[in-house]
Amino acid sequence: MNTASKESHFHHAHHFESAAHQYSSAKQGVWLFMVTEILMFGGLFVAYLIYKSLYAPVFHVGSSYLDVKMGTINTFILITSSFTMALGIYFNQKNERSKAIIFLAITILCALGFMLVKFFEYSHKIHLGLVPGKYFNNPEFVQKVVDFATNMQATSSAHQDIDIAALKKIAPLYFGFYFVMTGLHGFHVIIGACLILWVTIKTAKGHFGPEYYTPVEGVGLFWHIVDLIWIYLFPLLYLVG
Amino acid sequence: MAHTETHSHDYLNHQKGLWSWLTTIDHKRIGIMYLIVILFFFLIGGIFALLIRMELFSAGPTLGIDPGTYNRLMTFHGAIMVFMVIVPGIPSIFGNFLIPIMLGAKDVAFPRLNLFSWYVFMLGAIIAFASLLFGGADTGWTFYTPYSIRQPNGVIFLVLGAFTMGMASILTGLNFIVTVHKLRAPGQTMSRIPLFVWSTYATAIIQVLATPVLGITLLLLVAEKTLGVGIFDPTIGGDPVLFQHFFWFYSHPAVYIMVLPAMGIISELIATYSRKTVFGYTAIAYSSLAIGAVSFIVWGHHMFVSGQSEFAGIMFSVITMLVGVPTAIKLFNWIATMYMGSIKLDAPMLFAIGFMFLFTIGGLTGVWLATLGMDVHFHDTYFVVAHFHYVMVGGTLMAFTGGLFYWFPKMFGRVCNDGTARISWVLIFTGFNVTFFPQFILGAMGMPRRYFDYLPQYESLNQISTVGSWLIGAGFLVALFAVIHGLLRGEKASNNPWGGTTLEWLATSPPHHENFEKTPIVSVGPYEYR
Amino acid sequence: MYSWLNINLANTFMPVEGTDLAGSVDNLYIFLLISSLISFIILIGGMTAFIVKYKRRSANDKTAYITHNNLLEFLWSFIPFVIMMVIFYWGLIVYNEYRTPPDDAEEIHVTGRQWVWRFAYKNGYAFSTKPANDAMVNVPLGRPIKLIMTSGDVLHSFYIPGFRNKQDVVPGRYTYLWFKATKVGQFQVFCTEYCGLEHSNMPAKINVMPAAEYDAWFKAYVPEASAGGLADRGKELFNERGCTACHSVNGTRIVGPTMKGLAGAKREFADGSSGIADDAYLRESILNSGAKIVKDYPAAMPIFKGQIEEEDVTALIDYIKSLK
Amino acid sequence: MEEFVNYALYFIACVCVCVPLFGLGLAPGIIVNLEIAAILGSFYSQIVEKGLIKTLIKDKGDSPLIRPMVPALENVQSTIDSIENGTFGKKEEKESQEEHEHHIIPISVYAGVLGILILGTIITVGVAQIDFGPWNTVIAMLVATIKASFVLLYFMHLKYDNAMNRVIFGSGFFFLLILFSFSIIDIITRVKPLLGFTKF
Repeated sequence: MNTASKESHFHHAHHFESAAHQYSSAKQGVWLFMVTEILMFGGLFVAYLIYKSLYAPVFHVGSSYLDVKMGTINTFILITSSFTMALGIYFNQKNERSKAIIFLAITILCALGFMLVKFFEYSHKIHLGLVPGKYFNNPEFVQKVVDFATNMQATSSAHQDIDIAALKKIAPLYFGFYFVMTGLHGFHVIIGACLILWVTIKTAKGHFGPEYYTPVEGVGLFWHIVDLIWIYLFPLLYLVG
Repeated sequence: MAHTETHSHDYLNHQKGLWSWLTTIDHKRIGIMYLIVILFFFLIGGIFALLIRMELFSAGPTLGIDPGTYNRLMTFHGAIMVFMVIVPGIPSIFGNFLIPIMLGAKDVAFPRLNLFSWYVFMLGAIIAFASLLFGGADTGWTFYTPYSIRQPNGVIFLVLGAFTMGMASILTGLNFIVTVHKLRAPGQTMSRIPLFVWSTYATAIIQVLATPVLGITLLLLVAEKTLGVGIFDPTIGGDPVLFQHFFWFYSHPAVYIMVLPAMGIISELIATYSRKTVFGYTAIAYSSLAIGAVSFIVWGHHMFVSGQSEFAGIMFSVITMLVGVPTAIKLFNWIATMYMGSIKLDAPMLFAIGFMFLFTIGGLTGVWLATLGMDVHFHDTYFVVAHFHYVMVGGTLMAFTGGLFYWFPKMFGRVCNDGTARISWVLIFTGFNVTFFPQFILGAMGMPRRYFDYLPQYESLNQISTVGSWLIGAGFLVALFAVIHGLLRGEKASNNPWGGTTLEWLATSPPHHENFEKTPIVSVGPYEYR
Repeated sequence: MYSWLNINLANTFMPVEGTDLAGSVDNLYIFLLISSLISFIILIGGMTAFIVKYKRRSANDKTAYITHNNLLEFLWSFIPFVIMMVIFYWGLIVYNEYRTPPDDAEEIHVTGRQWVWRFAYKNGYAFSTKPANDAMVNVPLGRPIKLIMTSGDVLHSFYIPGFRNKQDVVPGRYTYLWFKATKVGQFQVFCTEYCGLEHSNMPAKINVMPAAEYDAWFKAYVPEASAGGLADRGKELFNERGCTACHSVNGTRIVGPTMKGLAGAKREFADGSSGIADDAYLRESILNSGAKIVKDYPAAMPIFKGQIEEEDVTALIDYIKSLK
Repeated sequence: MEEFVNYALYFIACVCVCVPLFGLGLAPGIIVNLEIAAILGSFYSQIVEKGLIKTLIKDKGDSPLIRPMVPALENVQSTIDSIENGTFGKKEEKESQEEHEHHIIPISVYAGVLGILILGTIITVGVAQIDFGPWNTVIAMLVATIKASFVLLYFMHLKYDNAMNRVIFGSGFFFLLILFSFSIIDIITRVKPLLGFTKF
């Protein structure tokens, strides 16, 4: 099995025994990096779950302010982009370069679409003043949290010890979490889009073929992890509040 | 480098010029670049340490600086030493230089990523030092909230600097894991790789799994300071104890990132200078992994009196006792290696003996601090300062200097003057004990740490401690002189000056830029002294 | 508890024991010290013995090829494990004494603020450790005292070396610490959790008095009826919130400028501008101290915006204006 | 007094029992197995000569106490064998050698996975409207995990990948679990949180 097939002039790096050796090493390296991504976002999810259990009223009312329609659209966008990314890799493996470029381009468009929907969501919230901590000025939201907490206290005896006065100050915490989590995720979507653009250009230049397509698969893995994180982020923030 | 042109394809003279160094993907050159940068940061951190000790010479303000400056000195001494010297130290210098050679590979798995992590490390260091322009940081290297939230913006830069250096640490760890998995020489199974590779492998696993949580904690701290998000700010609902949980979830495994490679170096030094196969190879290798595994579930012993609940305190105390067992196993195995060996007390072996002496004291006092009953009295006093200096300076830095003198011939093709190195050991070892043993007593007497000014009853011991710090300073300067002298006028080194049996002693010194002309076949264990 | 263990030599460095608990901590300390000394001597003594005995005699000595010995390795991993579990259990017993206060303990409220401790007794008597005065925390001999502690701004830690007791003071919630003093005298208190500029200058003193004398003192105190005026409320707040730590009321400079004669005076600021210290300036300096820094004074005042209610600010301003 | 003491004894017992069982039972992968085997291995390599585990399984295999441990013991024995006879490291190389021709998944499978993901999203959003009270969280997480596992197995080729990558990915979640469980253990004993399951 010679390592360099005719069309793709690929030679494996000098310190590897063979192309397969380089491929499995690269794959393992990317998977290790995926673990660090999971752990980083995981830290955020852990903090979110802990605070959700500490200040349930704030998170319940907060999530009712989120627009589930926009969230669902974003989820559909990301899922299709994951699908087109997988096809992008598939056609690169099959060496059908034009189709691969089309699907990669669709993935980039989906990423931009995702950011567009996010832009509307953010501008709507900033307009309402629902922004983290220091700059928060939406007394109506605070009032809603207080009302919800008081009737929660009235309905069931289990929640007698909620300190309503403190809730007034804690209310902006929800949007602190919302903007940090979705903001960091959005930043990763942008990084993903740039990486896919870089890979599309390389595909156009014909660097890839059935023998060598590791960068495409690496970027694909990164994109799927970003999609995976959104799959967990969407229900936690929008639905389950 | 005034170096004769006998064979130009060794890695130092293979290419000439600064640009060839700055764009090299040769793991050996990257190791040397890390060495130069980290020695420079060690010098700065050391100067801050001497200034702190000078200030503490006598009760009132001694150097005429105000508490604010002292707090900044204390914070930068901690941050530089932790994030820029000890955490990256041994893995990036000796790990980068030696692991590929010890595995018979031509380079690490991802050479370009290796160079990229050096630049990310430099970027992180620059950002961290930029905090001096914005009012510096006086929060201590632990950045405890809510104090760090209320401080000037210098803290944001130091935090982002630490985040970026954490990124470099992840990439280095990732590189080493794949290298150890995929690029071992033919016939070299996991039970035939040197113990230095085993401990750096365990360190790499901790680096990859612990640093991301530090990343998110520091990002949340920056979000807290800029947007007032409120996760760690008690006035708007946050919980400062939760910050401590997140911070120490990284920082305790980080202290094992610091000490495990040092243990790897000590295994190598003791094996070579006792000319005896290491006693209990599997036990030492497995202990590295066991320490790595258990280090993730013990972080609560930093928070026994921080408002953490009693049940959590009990739980963390019992598991911290578990971590003591593999460390004790390693110490016993090293001493058993010396039994019936033929021990030559060269300078590197002296540093290994120094490590054993100081690390034993550090380890034992660690058990005291893990005991619930004692920690309530000793927490945040000078007892803790003495404990972690015994383990970090006595452990990691002694091993680092010993490793530097041991592999100096292999790295630069010249041998350091053994006499000067021994003088530096004597100065460092005695100076260290004179500095930090009185601090155990100060801690028992109840002197709190991070104090700019203290009660007169603590003055005499602090004066002894300051004198000791001058000795350490002198010792490390002599070591630096020995290294520079060795570089310029050290006598030529043979391929195997100390009689080691691990693979790097098969290569020429300094090694060929591809490490070996022909990849070696390994058929026996790494320490075969028959 | 273990008299044969109570070798005073090893105990010389620990501060004088103020409670029984300190006694049991010292016994644990002596046990740990001696056991560590023994294991240190075994380890390092063994090592030095090997170094001396197995010196390298010739360039190519032959050494024994011993790879491992299962029984020996089992012993030196199981025995340390057992010793450590014993140490853990003893530590747990002592820790349990620390953390289970008796029910009849008298409570004193402690509030830690940046660089001042404030103590409030049940009978309304309250005092701050700054401006430096000789007031001490009076405590009865032989009766349990429970300190309910919270912080007004950042983390602090209430540490009494004499009682071997310490507990962090966390803003936003209460932590407690209890002791039963068994020796009359004064015991030093430190702040041990890093809290900024004056972290090392935040001491307090606990004064253990015979029980009868304490009870007399405790009953003698009658809280003087506060005149109820806004300025009095302001004076109370000025002490309660720890302003006395940095601002004096008698003209002397501590960390920040004095309050005496401040209202209506002309002030130069660090950025070269100047202005009259009218109500608006006072309000802004209290809530957002960073806005206008007076020339050659450190910008070390914490931000109080969001921590003081509106009417408290007006009370404070009224009090400052009453200081001529 | 007793409350603390039995807490502590209970905890010591559970640490000494659950660490090996939890590690061996749940995650058969190589790293996690190695790390748990590291703790077991450092004792076995000291206490047990070669073959004692085999004899233990052979003659006492059916006793009630040992029987549940047998799979775990075999796991440890196979790891130690693979390390002893040096096939440990090489195993993946051989695996990846056979898998040389990169595994290509047909488009139909991708389309199928896309369908499942879209269906999953519709279900979560739909179910979220109906208020099951505490069960809302459980269902949402369940569906999200199913979707995530499909993305992982098919889109990211984890199904056809070697065991090492699965273990690497699994260890990430394992350490997250540690961070969450130890932090929540501390917080639950201090502050009474309103668990997500309480009815609002």
